[in-house]
Amino acid sequence: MKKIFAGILVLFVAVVLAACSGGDDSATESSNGNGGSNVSGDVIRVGLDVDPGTMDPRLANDSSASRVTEIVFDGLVELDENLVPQPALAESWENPDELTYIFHLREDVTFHDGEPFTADDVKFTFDSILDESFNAPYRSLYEPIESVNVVDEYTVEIKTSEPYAPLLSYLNIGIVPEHLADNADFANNPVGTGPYKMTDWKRGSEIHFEANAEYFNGEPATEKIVYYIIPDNTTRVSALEAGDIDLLHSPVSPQDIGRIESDDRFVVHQTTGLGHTYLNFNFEDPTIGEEAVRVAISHAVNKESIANDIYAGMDQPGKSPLIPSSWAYTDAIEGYEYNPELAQSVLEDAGWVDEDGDGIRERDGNKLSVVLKTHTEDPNRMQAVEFLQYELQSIGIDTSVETQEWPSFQESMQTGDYQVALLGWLNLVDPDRAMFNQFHSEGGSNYGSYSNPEVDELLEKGRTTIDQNERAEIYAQAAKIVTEEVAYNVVLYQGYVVMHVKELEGFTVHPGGYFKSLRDAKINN
Amino acid sequence: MKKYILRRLLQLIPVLLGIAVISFLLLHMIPGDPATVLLGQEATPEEIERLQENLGLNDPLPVQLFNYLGSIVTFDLGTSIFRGEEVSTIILTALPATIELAVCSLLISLIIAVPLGIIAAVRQNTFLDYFSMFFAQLGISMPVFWLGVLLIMGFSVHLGWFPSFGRGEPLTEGFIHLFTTGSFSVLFASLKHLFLPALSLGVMGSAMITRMIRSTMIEVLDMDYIRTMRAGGTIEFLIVMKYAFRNALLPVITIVGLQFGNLLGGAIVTETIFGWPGLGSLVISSISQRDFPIVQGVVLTIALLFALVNLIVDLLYARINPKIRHN
Amino acid sequence: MTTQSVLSVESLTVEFNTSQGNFQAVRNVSFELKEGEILGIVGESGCGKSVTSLSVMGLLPKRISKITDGHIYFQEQDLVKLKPKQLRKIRGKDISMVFQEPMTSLNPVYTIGDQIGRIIKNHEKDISRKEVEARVVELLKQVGIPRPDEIKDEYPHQLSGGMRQRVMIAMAISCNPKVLIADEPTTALDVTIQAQILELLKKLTEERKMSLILITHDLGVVAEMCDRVLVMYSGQVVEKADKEEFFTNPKHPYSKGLLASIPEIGKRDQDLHYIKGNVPHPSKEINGCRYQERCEFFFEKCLEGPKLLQLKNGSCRCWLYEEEEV
Amino acid sequence: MKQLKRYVKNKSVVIGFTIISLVILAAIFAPYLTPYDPTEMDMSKRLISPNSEHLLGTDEFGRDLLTRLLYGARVSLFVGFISVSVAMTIGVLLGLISGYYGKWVDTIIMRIVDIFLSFPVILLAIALVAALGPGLGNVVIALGLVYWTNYARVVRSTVLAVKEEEYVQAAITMGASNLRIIFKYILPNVTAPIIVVATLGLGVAIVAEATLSFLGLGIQPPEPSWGWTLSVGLDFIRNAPYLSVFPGIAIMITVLGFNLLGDGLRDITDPKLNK
Amino acid sequence: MLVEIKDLKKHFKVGKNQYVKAVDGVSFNIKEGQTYGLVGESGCGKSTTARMLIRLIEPTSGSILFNGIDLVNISKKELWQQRKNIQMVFQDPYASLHPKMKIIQSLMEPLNIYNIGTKNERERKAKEMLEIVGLDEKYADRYPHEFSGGQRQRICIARSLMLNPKLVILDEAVSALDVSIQSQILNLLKKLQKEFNLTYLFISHDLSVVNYLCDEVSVMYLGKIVEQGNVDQVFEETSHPYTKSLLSAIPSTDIKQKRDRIILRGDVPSPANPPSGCGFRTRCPLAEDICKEVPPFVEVGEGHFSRCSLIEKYKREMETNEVPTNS
Repeated sequence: MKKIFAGILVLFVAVVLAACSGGDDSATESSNGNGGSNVSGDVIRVGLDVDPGTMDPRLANDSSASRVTEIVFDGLVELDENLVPQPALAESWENPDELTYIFHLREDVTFHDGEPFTADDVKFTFDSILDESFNAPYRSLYEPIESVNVVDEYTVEIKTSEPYAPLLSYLNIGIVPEHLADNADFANNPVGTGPYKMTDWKRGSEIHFEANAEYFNGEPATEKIVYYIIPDNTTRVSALEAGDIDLLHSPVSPQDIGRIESDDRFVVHQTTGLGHTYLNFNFEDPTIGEEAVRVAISHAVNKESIANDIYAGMDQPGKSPLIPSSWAYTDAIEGYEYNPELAQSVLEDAGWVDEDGDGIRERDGNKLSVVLKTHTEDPNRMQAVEFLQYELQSIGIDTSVETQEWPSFQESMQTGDYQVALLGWLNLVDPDRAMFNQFHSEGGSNYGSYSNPEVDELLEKGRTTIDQNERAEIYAQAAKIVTEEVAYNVVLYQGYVVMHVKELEGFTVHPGGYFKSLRDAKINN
Repeated sequence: MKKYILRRLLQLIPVLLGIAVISFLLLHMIPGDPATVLLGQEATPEEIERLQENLGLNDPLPVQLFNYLGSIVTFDLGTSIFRGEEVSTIILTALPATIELAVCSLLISLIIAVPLGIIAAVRQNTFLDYFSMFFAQLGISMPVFWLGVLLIMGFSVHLGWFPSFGRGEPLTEGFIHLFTTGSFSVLFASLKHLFLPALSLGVMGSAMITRMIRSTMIEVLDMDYIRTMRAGGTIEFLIVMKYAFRNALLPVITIVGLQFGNLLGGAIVTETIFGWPGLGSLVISSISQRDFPIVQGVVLTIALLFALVNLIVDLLYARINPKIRHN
Repeated sequence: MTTQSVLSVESLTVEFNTSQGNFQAVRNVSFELKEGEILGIVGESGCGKSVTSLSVMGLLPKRISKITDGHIYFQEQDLVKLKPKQLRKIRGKDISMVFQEPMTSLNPVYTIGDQIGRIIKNHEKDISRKEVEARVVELLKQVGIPRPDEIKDEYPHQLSGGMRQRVMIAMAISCNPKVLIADEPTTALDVTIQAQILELLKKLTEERKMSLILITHDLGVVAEMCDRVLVMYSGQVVEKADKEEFFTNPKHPYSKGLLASIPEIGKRDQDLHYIKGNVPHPSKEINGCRYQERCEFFFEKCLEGPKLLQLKNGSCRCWLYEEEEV
Repeated sequence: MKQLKRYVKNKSVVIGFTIISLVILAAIFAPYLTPYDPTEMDMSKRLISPNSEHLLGTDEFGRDLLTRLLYGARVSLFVGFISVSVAMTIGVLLGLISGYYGKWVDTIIMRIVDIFLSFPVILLAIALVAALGPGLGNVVIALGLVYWTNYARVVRSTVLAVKEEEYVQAAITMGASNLRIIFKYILPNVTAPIIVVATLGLGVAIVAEATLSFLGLGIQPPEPSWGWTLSVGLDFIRNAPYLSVFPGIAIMITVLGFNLLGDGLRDITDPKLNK
Repeated sequence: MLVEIKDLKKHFKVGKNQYVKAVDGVSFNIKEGQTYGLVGESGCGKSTTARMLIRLIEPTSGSILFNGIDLVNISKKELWQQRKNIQMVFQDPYASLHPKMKIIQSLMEPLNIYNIGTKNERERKAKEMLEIVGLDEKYADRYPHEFSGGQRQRICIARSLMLNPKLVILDEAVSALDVSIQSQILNLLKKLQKEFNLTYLFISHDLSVVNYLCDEVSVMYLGKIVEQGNVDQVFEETSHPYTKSLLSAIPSTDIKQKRDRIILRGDVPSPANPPSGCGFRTRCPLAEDICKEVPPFVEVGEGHFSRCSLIEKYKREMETNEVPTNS
C-alpha cells in the first residue's frame, strides 16, 4: 500500500515538474499551446460564455445555441447588417398579397448527411415550431402563420391570418431536415445545411466543427472551428491574451476593451447591437404608478455616466425603445436628460418633501421608498443598479437593491413582484418585436401592466402595415407616447464587441451578434 | 468484511433518501421555474403555463415529491429538462472530470501537508513549526475563487506556463497514450490543464491536513511506545517516519475522507472559474436553468461519492489499524 | 562480596521548566548499582524516582527538562556528556528499560516481532532477517510467552496486559543489557499477574547476571525483590540501606512512616499509622529538611538542610542520626 | 493567571488575537479612521490607483477603497458572528441532546447530520440563499443552517466523553436532573471545543460569504461587504488589480487571524497535547 | 439488612446473540453500620455491581432491596428520593470533581438538587463538612485543580456526606492514592463511619485494605462471587483457591516470614468467552475434571460460602493453610 502511494507521489511530482518546465515542448503541438484539448491545423478557436442548451435551431434560446445553429443551419433568409432579409436557402420570394409569401428554394442544397434539402423540410420546420406541444421558445413570433404549404419540391407558400409585417425578419431561423429532426437526439447531433458540421460536443467544455465542403455558398475558408466554453468573462479575455483562443464575442467586461484595443496583437470591433437595457416601471405599484415618481427617477438616471464609465463606451445612452440599428429609429424622441435638480423639483411638486430631515422624502407620513431589481448574471447591470441606488438616494428616494438570479428575477417580473427593474431586450430585428408584447395592454411581456388604448391601436396598426416608411412613423408615434408616460426608461442601446487575433481575417461583425461570417474567416499565418 | 460493507451501504439508503427529499424541497422553494427559463423572455404566459403542465410542475408538491422518490428507488434519475438526455448519462459524462480534479487536488494537498505537518510536529514551537503552520493556514484563508483567478493571472496570462481554462483529454487517455505510444505528450497536456485547478483546490485542503498531521504527530511522538523505541536506541528518523507516522496517519485518513467532501464542494466554484467540465460547473449551470433533475442527480451523486470515499477510507483505516482488522 | 559497580550516579540534579515554573525534580541524587544486584528505588508520586531513571536512559523530555549537574558513569563513560548518537548506542543494548504502562508502551500498529526485532537491528547492523526472527522467538520463549512463533506476528492489542509486559521485558533484554531499569513494571497489573512478572524479572536477573533497578512505590515489592533500597522523597534521597536493615530497622522518619502506613493482613484492629499532610510539590521552596512539615520528630535543626549521613548500615538524610555518622 | 500565561505563550493565539482585535477596532472606529463616506460616489474619481490621498485607490464608482474595506469589516464580522451564532445554537443543542440521550435520539440526529454533511456545503448555501433571496439577513441564516453540523458533531463526541467522567457520574448519583447535568455539568466542559470550532467557523463564514457574492448570491449593494467588493474587483483585475487584491488580502488576513486563533486555542485546550 | 442484593445480573450485548456477562448472578446483603467489601481483579464485575446498586447502570435482572425498597422496579421519582440515601465516591479524585466549580459549589450541589435549606444554611453545612473531613474552610472558594489527590478525595467524601446518606459506595476510593495518603483516608473513613453511623460498600482490588476496613467480604471472579463471608473467615479460613492465591500474591513487607507463593498461570479469561463450569479452572492449581461442571455455592462455615467443587476434598488442607501445588 505504502509503496504504491509513494510511487504515485513520485510520479505525480515528476510529471508536474516536467509539465512546469516543459511548457515550450507542447507549444509546438498546437499553434500557441494551451487552450482546451489539442487541436492543430487550420482552425479558429472561439471562446463562448455558456454551453448551448440545445443545438436544434427551433429550440435555440441562448446565445451559444444561436452561435452553433448559425453555422450549422441556414434559414430561408439571412439578415444583412442593416437587418434587411437577403436570400439564403430561398433564392427569391414574392408577396402576391398581404397574407401570402411564396419562397423559391435553392435546388443545389444538401444536408450534411447528403440528403437533399426540399420544401418538405421547410414545411416541417415551421409546422413543428407552431405545434404547441413542441414548446418552441419563439413560437409567438410565428403565431400569425396560418399555414405552410408545399407548392412543389422547391417552392413553399406561407400564409398568415392577418397582414404580418415582421415575418420576413424571423425567417432566418434554421431549417431542419424532416427525416432526422424527429429523433430525440437531434438537439445533440444537429444536421443542417450550413457551412460547418458539428463533429464533437464535449458538454460544458468544447464543441468541434468541421468545414462542410459541399456548402452551397462554396467551401468555408477554414477547416475547423472549435468553440470553447469559458464561463468567466475575465478568464475568457485572459484566454485570448494567453493565446488559447483566437476570437471572442460579447459579453465581455467593458474594462477589458481598452487594454485589448491597445494591444497590437489583437483587433477589437464594436458595433451597435439589437438590444437595449431599460428600467421597467410597475404601474400596479402605488408609488411607481405615480407619473411624477417615474419622471423623477428618469431624470436621476445618468445615462452618459453609465454608458461611458460602467460600460466603457461599449453601449450608448438610450432614448426610446427604438434602437439605432433599426430602420424605425428616430432622433426625434429625446428621452429624459440627467438632471437631478429637475428630478427633485418634480418630486417636490408632487408633494414628496423631506419633512423630518433624514434625507428621505415623505408624503402623508409615507416614506418614498423604491426597490430596484435586476439579475445577477450581468455584472454591469449590477453595477448600474448600484449606481442608480446612489443617484436615487441622493434625490431623496429611499432606495434599496435586490438582485436575483435570472429565473427568480424572471418570475418576479412575470408576477409583477417588483417596483423598478433594470433589464434588457435582445434581437429586436423588428420594432414590433421591441414594442408589441411590451406595451400592448394584452402584450405577453407587459410586466408593468402599462395600458394606453392609443398605443394599443398604434401597435396593432404597425403590425399589419406592410409599408416600411409608414410603419416607421407609427412606431415613432408609439415610442414617443410610452417614453413620455415613462413605461420604460431606456438607459442604453446595447453594443457588441468582438475581439480576435490580428491574423484573423474575414470575420464581420453583425448587430445581431451572428457568427455566420465565420464561414469567410481565416487565420493567416 | 462483506457484511460490513453491505451494512454500510444499507445505512446509506436513509441518508440518500433524506438528501433526495431535502434537495427536492429546497429546489422547489427557489423561485423561478424551468419552463420560464426554457421558453425565454419572449414566451407568452400561456406557453409557459402549458409547458409547466407538460413537465408536471403544476402537480401538488407532495405528488411531485412522491413521483420523484418513486423514480429514485428504481434508480431512475429522470431526464434533463433542458437537454432531454437521461440525467444519469449526463452525470456519468461529467463525473470523471470531477473525480480526476478531486483526486489530484487531494494528492497536491498531501504533497504539501505531509512534509509540513511532520516538520512542524518534530520541530514543535520553533520557527519551522510556525512557518509551516502559517503557510498551511494561508491556503485555507483565501477564497478559492480568488486564488483561482490569481493563479490564472500569474501562471497562464503572465507566464504562459499553464492553460487558462478547460480540460485536456482525460488522464486515463493520457496514460493509455503513454503506454501505447510511449509518448508523454497527451498526458502532459492533460496534466497541464489539471495543474492550476488542482493546485487552487489542493492548497485549500492542505491546511486542515497539515494541522491534523501536526497535532496527531505531536501526540504520537509523546506516546509511551515512542519512548519505548527511543529506549531501545532507535534512530530518530526511523522513529518519526516509521513508528510515529503510521500511527499519526490513522486520524489523518479519516480527515482525508471528510476533506474529499470539501474538495467536491470546492470543485463547484473552481470548476466554474477554470471552465472544468465536471459536476460542479454542471450543477451551477443547472441551478441557473432550474434544471431540477440534474441538480438533484448531482447532489445525490456527490453524496454517494462522499459516502463511498468514506467507506473506502474506513476500510483503509481498518487495513492500517490492526485493532480493527482483527475484529 | 567484592562486586563492582556497573553504574554510578553522582550528585545528579535535574531541572524542569514547565508551565508551573522552574524547579528541580531531582536534587543531588547519588547511588551506585553493583553487578548482579537488584536496587529498589522507592517513593511516592512526584519524588523524582522516574526522572532519575529517565536521566540514566537519556530520555528526559528535552523541551522541558535538563540535567543541570552531576554525572552518570557507566563503563567509564559519563552518560551525561555523551552525544545523542553515542547514547543511542548504549540505550537498549547496555542499559535498557521496562516501563509502567504495558498497554501503551507497545506500538499498536506494528507486530510484536517487528518491535522486538527493531531493537536487535538497532544494535546489530549486519544481522539477517532470519536471525532476527529466530532471536525474537527465542526471547519470547525466555519471557514465558506461549506459542512464540505465532505471537511474534500478532499485534499488541491481541495480548493481555501481563503478556505485553512480558514482551516489553523481552525487548529490554534483547541485546543482553548489563543494566535493566524497571519503572513500576507491575503497577498497572492485577495482583496475580504482578506476581508472575516479578518472578520473571527476578529469574532473568539471576540467569543473565544483569543488574536491575526496580522503581516502585510498593514496599512489598521491594521486600520481595530487592537487595538494596533507596528511598526518595521530594527529589532527594532520604535513605539508602540493605533490604534487611531497611525493613527491620528503618532510619528516616519518612521510611518509618511509610512502613507503618501499609495495612497488613491480620493487623486490622488498630488504627492505621499515617503521615500527616501532603507530599510537597518539587517546585515548593523549603528551607531545610523537605520532610519537616510532616515529620513527627521535627526539631529546630531541621530548618537547616540535613545532608545524607553515612551510617553504619547505609545512609540517611536526617539530623536525628547525626551522632551515628561514620 | 496561569491560563492567561499559557495563552500568551502560544504564538498562534497572540498573532491571531492581535489580527482580530485590529480588525474589530477598524470596524468599530471606521468613521474616525477615514474622511470618506463608504457609499458616496464620484464618477470623476473612479479607478484611481493607490496614492497618498486614496491609500488603496478608488473603486469603479470613485469610492475610497480603504473606506469601503473599513466599513466592510463591519459587514464581514457581522456575517461571521451572527451566522456562527446561528450555527452554534442549532449545533450545540442538537449535539448535547444527541450525545447525552444517545439511543434512537442520537441515531436520528446523527443521520440528519450525515445528510447535511453529504451535501456539498456551498451548494446547500447556494440553494438556501436562492430560496430565501439574497441579502445580509438571508446570507447569515443560510450560512448558519449550513454549518451547524460541525458543532453538533464536535459537541456530541465531547459529550460522549464528558458524560463518562466521574464528576458527571457523581452528579447522577447525587440525583441531578438531566437538564441540570446537561447545562451545569456537561455544557461548561464542552465549551473549549465549541470555541475552537466557532473561531475557525468565523473564518469559514467570511470566506463563504465571499464565495456567495462571487456567485452573485451575496449581500446586496450598497453594503460594502468584502466578498462583494472582491468579486466586483475581479472584473477589474487586469486594469485595476488593487481592487481585488486589497479586499482579497483583507479577507485573507482576517480569516488567517481567526484560523490562527482557533488553531492556537485548540492546541491549548486539547488535553492530548498538554501533558 | 440495609441492602439485599439477589441474583443480580448485567449482560452487555457485544454482538449478535453475544453477551458479556459482566455480572452474573451476584447476591449479598449489607448490614447497617457495617462495611461490606467487594474484592477482585480488574474486569471481575465489582464496579458494575456497585453501579447497578446506585442505578448508574441498569441491571439485566435480579433485585436490589434498599431498606426494603426494590430499587430496580421503582418509579423515577421514588428513585430520586432514594438516591439521597445512597452516595458514591469514585476512584479518580482528579476526575470526580467538576473542574469549573468551586469546592463550596461542588459541596452544595447535592443540597441544591434536593432543595434543602437556604443558601446560607447550605454554605454553612458545606463548610462544616470540610472541617469534618479535615480541610480548612478557607479552601472553600478554591477550584479542584489547586488540591492534591488526597485532598480531593477528602472533598469527594465530604460531598458524599452532604445529604446524610445511609450507604456510601466507595469504588476503589483509595486505590489511586499514595501509601501515606491512603492511610489518612482509610482512617478518616473509619472515623466518619462511627460518627455518622454510615454503611459502606467498599470496592477494591487491594486485599490488605479490604482486610483492614471491611466486616464482610465477597471475592469476585469473572462476574461471579467465588467466596463470601465475614472478613476473618475469608482471610483466615480461606476456602476458595482463587482467594488463596490472591492472598499469597500480595507482596509483603514482612521479610522474615517465608512464604510459598502460589503463582497463578496465565491471564484472567475474557468475560466474553469464559470457560465452562468453574470460571477459575483454567488457572486453578487444583483443577480436576469435575471443575468442568458448574460448581455449587456451598456454605463452608456459618455464613461463609465458597464456589468450588473441590471444597470437600481439600477442606482439611485448606484449613491448615497447606495448599498443594501441582506445578
